[in-house]
Amino acid sequence: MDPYEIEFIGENRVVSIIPNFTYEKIYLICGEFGPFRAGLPMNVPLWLAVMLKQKQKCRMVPPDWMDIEVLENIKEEEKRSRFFTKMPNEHYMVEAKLILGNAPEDVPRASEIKTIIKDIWDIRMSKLRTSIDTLMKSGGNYGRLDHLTMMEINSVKPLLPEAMDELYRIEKMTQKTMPTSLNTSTFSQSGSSQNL
Amino acid sequence: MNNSYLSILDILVTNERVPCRFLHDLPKMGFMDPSAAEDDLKAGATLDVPLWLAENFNSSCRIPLLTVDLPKIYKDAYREILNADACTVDMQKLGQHFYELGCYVAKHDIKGETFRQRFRMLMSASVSSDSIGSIQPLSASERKRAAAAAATERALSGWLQRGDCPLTTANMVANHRKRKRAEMEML
Amino acid sequence: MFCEKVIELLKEAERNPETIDQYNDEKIRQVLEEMHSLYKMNLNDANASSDNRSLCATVQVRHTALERNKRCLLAYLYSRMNKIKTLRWEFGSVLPPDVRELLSDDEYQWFSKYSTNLASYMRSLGSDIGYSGIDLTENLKPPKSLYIEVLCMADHGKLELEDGDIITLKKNSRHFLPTSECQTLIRQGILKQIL
Amino acid sequence: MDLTDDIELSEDEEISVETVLKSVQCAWQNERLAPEILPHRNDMIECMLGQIQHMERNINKLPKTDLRACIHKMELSRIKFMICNYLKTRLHKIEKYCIPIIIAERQRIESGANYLTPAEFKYAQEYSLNMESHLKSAVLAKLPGTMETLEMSKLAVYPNLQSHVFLKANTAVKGVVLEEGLGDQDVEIELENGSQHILQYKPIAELVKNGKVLLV
Repeated sequence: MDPYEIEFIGENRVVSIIPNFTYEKIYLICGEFGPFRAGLPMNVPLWLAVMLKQKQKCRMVPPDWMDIEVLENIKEEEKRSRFFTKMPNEHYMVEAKLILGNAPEDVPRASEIKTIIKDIWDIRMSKLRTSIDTLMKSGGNYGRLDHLTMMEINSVKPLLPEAMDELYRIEKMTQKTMPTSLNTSTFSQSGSSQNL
Repeated sequence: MNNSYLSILDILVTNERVPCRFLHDLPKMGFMDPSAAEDDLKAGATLDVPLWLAENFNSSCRIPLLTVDLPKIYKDAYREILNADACTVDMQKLGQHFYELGCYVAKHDIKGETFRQRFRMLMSASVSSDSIGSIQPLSASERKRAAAAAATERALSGWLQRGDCPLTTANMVANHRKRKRAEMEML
Repeated sequence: MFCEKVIELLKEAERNPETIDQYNDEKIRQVLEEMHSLYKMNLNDANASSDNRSLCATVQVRHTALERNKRCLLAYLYSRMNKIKTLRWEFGSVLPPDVRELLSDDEYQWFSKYSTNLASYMRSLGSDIGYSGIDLTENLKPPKSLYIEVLCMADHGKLELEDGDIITLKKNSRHFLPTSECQTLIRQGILKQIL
Repeated sequence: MDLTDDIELSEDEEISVETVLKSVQCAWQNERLAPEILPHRNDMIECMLGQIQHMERNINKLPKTDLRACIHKMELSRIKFMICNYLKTRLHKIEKYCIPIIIAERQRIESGANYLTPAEFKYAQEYSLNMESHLKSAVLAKLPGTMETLEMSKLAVYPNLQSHVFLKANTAVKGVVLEEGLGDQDVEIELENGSQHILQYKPIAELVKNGKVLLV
């Protein structure tokens, strides 16, 4: 999938905004939101938050985890652990990118936060490469990948699944016909000539 | 890989030549052997024959006409090299379709291990585009895989850097225009 | 060796996976010629081979080459069919003349049939409730904003928008348009999104 | 102003459009990531198209620049993107695997468990006929003697059910049997609720179809 399609999926997540206008409830297909009260926080889907922000109709409220201290802890934990730790949400990178990209002024210490999130992302990406390596070495037909987010999983497509497909095929062929002699191909062993 | 009847990849793989020895005379087929002058191909002649032909007439078939020997890349000498360090082998020169052809002719266990070793090299290369050039030339399928991995990497870093999802000209349309422009310039 | 011409044909098709080349009539003719001559030789030798077993083997070898040539020709057509499908999705149901001429007459006929089949499938969507707002060749990317700024790359003439406004698309003119109404023109390279 | 209303999918259960939308999203995601064609969800798609139609009519009553109109339009264009992408993904699979799909579908229609919608089935059959007639007129008819015959089934392209996919378990599933690569015994694993795995599609195909796992 394209990263923008995963962003699209992540944009359905609900985030908090503070509108600067007052309006009654709005009934969308994906649910009802509002009423909008100027100055009062409320929840909307991320795509709507971005849209309102771009029209300067709201301030974004950074999610709880977008906080230096919380993120530092996550980063330490991620460094320490051999496994992937559970992220504050399944689309943390999408949320970070859209909120910090559209509303940096609404997030205290936005640029530091951006750096830490990028650090966490990088640690996880390099861990991901190590795990893939281990996975391929250990047989390469199954792996458990808890806590990886969809965007992270997407970053190893199509490389990992296709390599596993190819390996499976190669080994399947090997298994099917183990030749007695390695010097000749399987279809040239019985060299007996017979008259046509 | 897709072995279907219409797969161009499979056609190209089965077009690779394998060393064969003919068991019988083949009248009027002398032209298959460029070094022979006779009209007929004589029993005992050894020559490289495309796999699709060899496969149809090897000794496991109804009409055994020839025996097939392993291409050298699958023989002991190379097995040792591949075992020692698969990453140093130039697949572009030695085995454009190493894995795929191997699945037809060399059904022993070295390919899996070679694949694993070289996969690692491929993966580390795909994250930094400059190192792709520095690794030993790849087989056709490895090249394809490396290109796909690089495309994923590009799409991801593109996404990380920009806010919008740009709409662009369709691929075929853009390429058609590009080519036309190039043709115009040549005139 | 047998079947060399047809392999050139396939390599040619593979070389530019992202564009379509001129249908190679000449090379196809040569392959067909090879096939006809193999077939003829086989007919002659098959009659003689009843008492000559090694000639029988020669006939078999030629027959294998015939089958191989056939497989390759069909693979060539098939790979082009896939590209022609892409043309339908990217250029639309009317091909520009310079693209049209890359196809053989048979291929153009196939293109038209493909296009008709697709159109009738798309008409079926929502037909139960009389809704016709779904065009599968549009809405290709996740929407990001309702309006975008575009630059016009070629003189295209008038464009009527859904709300009834009519604008003129002149080369190098800039416009602020509803995303849903300029996607196709962007895909066709007539408009370019300004970022 | 209430632009949506709850719709009835079947006689005894009322499902909110919000739920239908979520199911469409899962169907889209699974269809995109599964190697084979999945059972159609025409009821949900038609329900969504109905909603879109209803909503578009109402938006037209609002002034063009009205903020609510913009919000509704944006939501509609998101849903349209998803539906188009979903249907297009299915069409592409139908084209690629048309020969085995048509054969399997004929049997499924008999047992009433069809995967394709009637329109998709019609499309598949027409596509396959067009392909056959093109191959015939462009090449086969020009081949010598007996070479011109061709069994269409020979041209079949099959989806690779052995291909590896990523999934997330929506519920605990026991006894998923993995086929081992090399001669070893097959391995049985358990999918805990919420856990994620990469494995071959074939042993979990049914779990995708009955919603116990989501491909990611």
